[in-house]
Amino acid sequence: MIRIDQVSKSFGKLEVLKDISCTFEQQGRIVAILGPNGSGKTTLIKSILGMVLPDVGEISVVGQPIRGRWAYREAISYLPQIARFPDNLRVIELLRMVQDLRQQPAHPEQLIKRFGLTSHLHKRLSTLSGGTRQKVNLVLAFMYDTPLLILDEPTAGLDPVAIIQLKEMLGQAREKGKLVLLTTHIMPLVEELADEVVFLLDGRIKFRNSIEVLKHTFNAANVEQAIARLLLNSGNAHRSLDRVSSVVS
Amino acid sequence: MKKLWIALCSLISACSPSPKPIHYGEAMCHWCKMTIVDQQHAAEAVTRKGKVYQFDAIECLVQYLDELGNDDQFAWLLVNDFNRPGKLIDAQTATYLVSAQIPSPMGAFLSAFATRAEAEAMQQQKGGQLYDWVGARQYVRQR
Amino acid sequence: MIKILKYTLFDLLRSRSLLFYLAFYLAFTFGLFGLSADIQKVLISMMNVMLILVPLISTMLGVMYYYNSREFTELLLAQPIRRRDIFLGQFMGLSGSMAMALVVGVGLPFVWFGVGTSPFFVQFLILLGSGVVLTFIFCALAFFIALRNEDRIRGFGLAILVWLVFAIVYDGVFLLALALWSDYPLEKFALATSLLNPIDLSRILIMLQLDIAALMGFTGAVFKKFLGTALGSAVAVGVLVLWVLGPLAAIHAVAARKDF
Amino acid sequence: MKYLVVWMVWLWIGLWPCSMKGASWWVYGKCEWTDIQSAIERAAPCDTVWVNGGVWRVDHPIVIDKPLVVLGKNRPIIDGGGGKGDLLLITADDVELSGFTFRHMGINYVEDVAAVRAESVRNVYIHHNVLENTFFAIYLAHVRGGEVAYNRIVGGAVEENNSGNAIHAWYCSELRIHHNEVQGHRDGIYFEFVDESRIYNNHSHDNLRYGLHFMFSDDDVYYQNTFAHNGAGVAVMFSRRIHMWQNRFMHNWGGASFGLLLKEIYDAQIQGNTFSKNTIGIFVEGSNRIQYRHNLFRANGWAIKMNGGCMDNVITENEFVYNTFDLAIQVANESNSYDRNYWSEYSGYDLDRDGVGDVPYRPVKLFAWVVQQTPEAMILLRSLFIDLLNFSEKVSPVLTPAAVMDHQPLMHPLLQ
Repeated sequence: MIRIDQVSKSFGKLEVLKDISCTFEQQGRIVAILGPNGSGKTTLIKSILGMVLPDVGEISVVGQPIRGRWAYREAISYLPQIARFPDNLRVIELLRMVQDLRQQPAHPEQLIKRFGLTSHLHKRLSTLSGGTRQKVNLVLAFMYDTPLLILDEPTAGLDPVAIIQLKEMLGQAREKGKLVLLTTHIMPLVEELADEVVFLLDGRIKFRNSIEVLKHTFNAANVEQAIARLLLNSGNAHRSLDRVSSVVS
Repeated sequence: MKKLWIALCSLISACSPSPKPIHYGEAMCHWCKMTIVDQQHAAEAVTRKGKVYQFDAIECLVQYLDELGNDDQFAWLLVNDFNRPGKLIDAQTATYLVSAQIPSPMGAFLSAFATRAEAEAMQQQKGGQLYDWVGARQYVRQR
Repeated sequence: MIKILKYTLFDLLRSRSLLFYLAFYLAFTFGLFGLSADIQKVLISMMNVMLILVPLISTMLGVMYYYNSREFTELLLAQPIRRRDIFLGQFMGLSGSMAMALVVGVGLPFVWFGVGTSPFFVQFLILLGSGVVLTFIFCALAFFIALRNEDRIRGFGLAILVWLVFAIVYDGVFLLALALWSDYPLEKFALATSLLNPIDLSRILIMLQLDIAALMGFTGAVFKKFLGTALGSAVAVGVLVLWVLGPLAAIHAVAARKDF
Repeated sequence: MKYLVVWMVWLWIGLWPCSMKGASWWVYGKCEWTDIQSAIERAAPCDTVWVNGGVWRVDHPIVIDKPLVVLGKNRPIIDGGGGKGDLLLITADDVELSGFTFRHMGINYVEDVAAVRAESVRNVYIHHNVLENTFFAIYLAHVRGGEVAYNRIVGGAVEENNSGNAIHAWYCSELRIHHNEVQGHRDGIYFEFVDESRIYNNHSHDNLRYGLHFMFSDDDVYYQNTFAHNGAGVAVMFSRRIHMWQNRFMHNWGGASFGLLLKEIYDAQIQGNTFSKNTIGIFVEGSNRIQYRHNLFRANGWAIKMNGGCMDNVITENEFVYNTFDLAIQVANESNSYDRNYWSEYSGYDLDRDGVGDVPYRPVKLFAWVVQQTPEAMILLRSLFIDLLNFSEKVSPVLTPAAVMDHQPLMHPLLQ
């Protein structure tokens, strides 16, 4: 479904992605992309979306190289990290607008109800709180039935109830056979939901495998601990991890 | 498109000095500031750098040249041919007639002719004195 | 593109800054008419104001709009829409709404005071037309600057600089050049130089339509003669169009290669 | 033409030398005297010749060679038929010519042909005629004493650049030119070597070059004339002691236009005139000892533009209102005085309330100065850069001539 082939990207002198190769197949999986700040998570996601253009390498989505194309994004729903919308639009107008732009069947009604947004529909976006705005953001991302779902920090600013709802929605997505890529800092969420972890460090994939293998490899009780150890060992663990990830992919 | 290109090029490129037509009734004499209307007595000087000065009378051109005292800076010195209103001819090769019967705009009674024969013909008709360019300038100076 | 344009317009037409922009023109133009009923005088005053304000506000609002809608633009970029369409749409939406504010803000008072039946109708149209074109040109420049500069402070700085260059510095250098080369015939140089600056070109296009053109003497006559020909007016319009298309092409090129 | 011409006796009473007594002669068609010339020949000096109506084609000029009163009744028309000669020639003293229409002359590039020419005579009186499409209309050469009044002179050659002057006077003196309407000629009224003459109440408009033009003429007065829409209003050149009072110079608007051109003139008085909407109100070059007083300069491009060589001029108690430039000067340190004028752009204050501003006014804008040096810079008119330039110069003058200053600018308009 997504094929990343020897992709490198630098911003000025800063190398953000260093020769990354990996593939993600669609099989009802939730893949957590983890890594410390500045490790290249968001850049990787944006590269898949075509927002960042790799210096080297190629990315294919649904079997087609994406460079210079845009129509493939019909297969992707995206939740950006920071949600800011035109200040003068109302919620309902924003929803209609995105639908109008995408021209794909959308089902926002249930999501609106689920997040309790009904009463906010006619408010201007600039007047909404950060949490509510994130809910609107979630509606925009989940209202399409696309095979691929990319979420950048979906829990930011959400209240616990909304987080539970998000988890439900992610579970449903997996059941429907979608591929979900998400980044997050909340490890329990990863532990609870993710089938697989991709760990990025300094622009390279340091680790990629299932949660179980992750915990087992680092002899950890939970993901948080495993990641912490992964980070601590990253210096001398390079080789083995590379091997591991290459074996897995 | 090609025309447009040529026009733009000619706009931007520095021009080699060339005479410019006098817009009678609009242009102002560089010397006496009068509007140039007389198509038989107007004159023009073009500097080597391409700057054009126009005069309503030959005597104005002469006075201007005398004040500058440096003819070398001019690529063209031109005067109207009395017999062909509106036509400019080389001032240095023209023949000049000073005749009380032919007033010129600034009162010098000075007219220019393309050929000596034409000037003589007019002299027969109107009387007066013939000069070449140097003589005509001398005449204006002493007036 | 049309849809992006539509929504950008939809958003901007309700924005406070644009409403303020509109209100300013309305108030100012009505105010001028309050001071003088002479349409030509008001036209000249409006010309002065517009040639300064339109480029300034257009670059400022253009840069501001781009930076403010940065995140939303990212959301759009993740949608199945052509990149070019997003930026073109936003540009058209912004410059379109600003142009509308200008046309309504300046046009309404003029129409109210009877420009339609006055002998200055053509001049009025040229004034509005060049205002609109300047809006487009400087919005495009602003978008280009903002696209090239992630840093807002730098972006704003450059935008002001660009405005300064076109509105003031250019004329200063121009004047200096005229003074330095006063031994040479300068009409064509002057003509070419002022054709190249859209603000100067607009000013001259309007001035030539007004009585005041007579003050411009021989050089003015050269302009009038040139711009009076089909070729001349084609060149003038062509230059203005190029001033819109050039930055647009640059926007397109930058946007195609840019990372978000 | 079947016009019956009526005989009648006419007694002329007045100061005219011929008016004591004289027979009257009639000219009519298809009878003994079918042309005006033979009637003139038959008439004795001091007779009156009446011409009643009709269109009189003229191939050779009618010559009036004795003191006569030649009067047109029912507006007879003297038609030149596009020919290249004069229509009527006055070669005798004490001739009065009135009531005719002269029309249709061709252009002559070699000779200054005229509809009515008076040469080397005294006391010619030409009045109440209409002259249409003539080359020169009325041409006076070596005329001493004479009056040209109430004529209507309309040149048709507005597009043509080769056209004569409407009223042309050369080596004349003691003329009175008044109440004429002249238009469509090269110059409306032209004076060359004409002294001690008066020009008043004329309306000179839409002429190609000047409404009124003095060359080498001294001690003349012109007043209460209106000069509008001419190529330029009035040119006074190489003349002395010309007085210009209460004339109106309007709408002389164009690339090389001005209301009044002064070139090499001395000791003139310019008083109570109105200069309105001229590209340049007064253009002065090489003129000394001129008094400008009580003139109104309104909405001109330049109110006064002075080139070099202007000394000892006094500009006082004038009103400068809404001019793009009040004053432009080429040479700064000439001894001219600009005190006690009203300037609409003056923004000073008057603390002691004596009607005179406490801060001097500098009438020369920096841009005016720049344009004087580099005329091409004019296309920067009304650009922001220029506004800033002017403003900064106003705040702290560096380049504009310090000597050019109104030390006592008036706070209130004087004249309106």
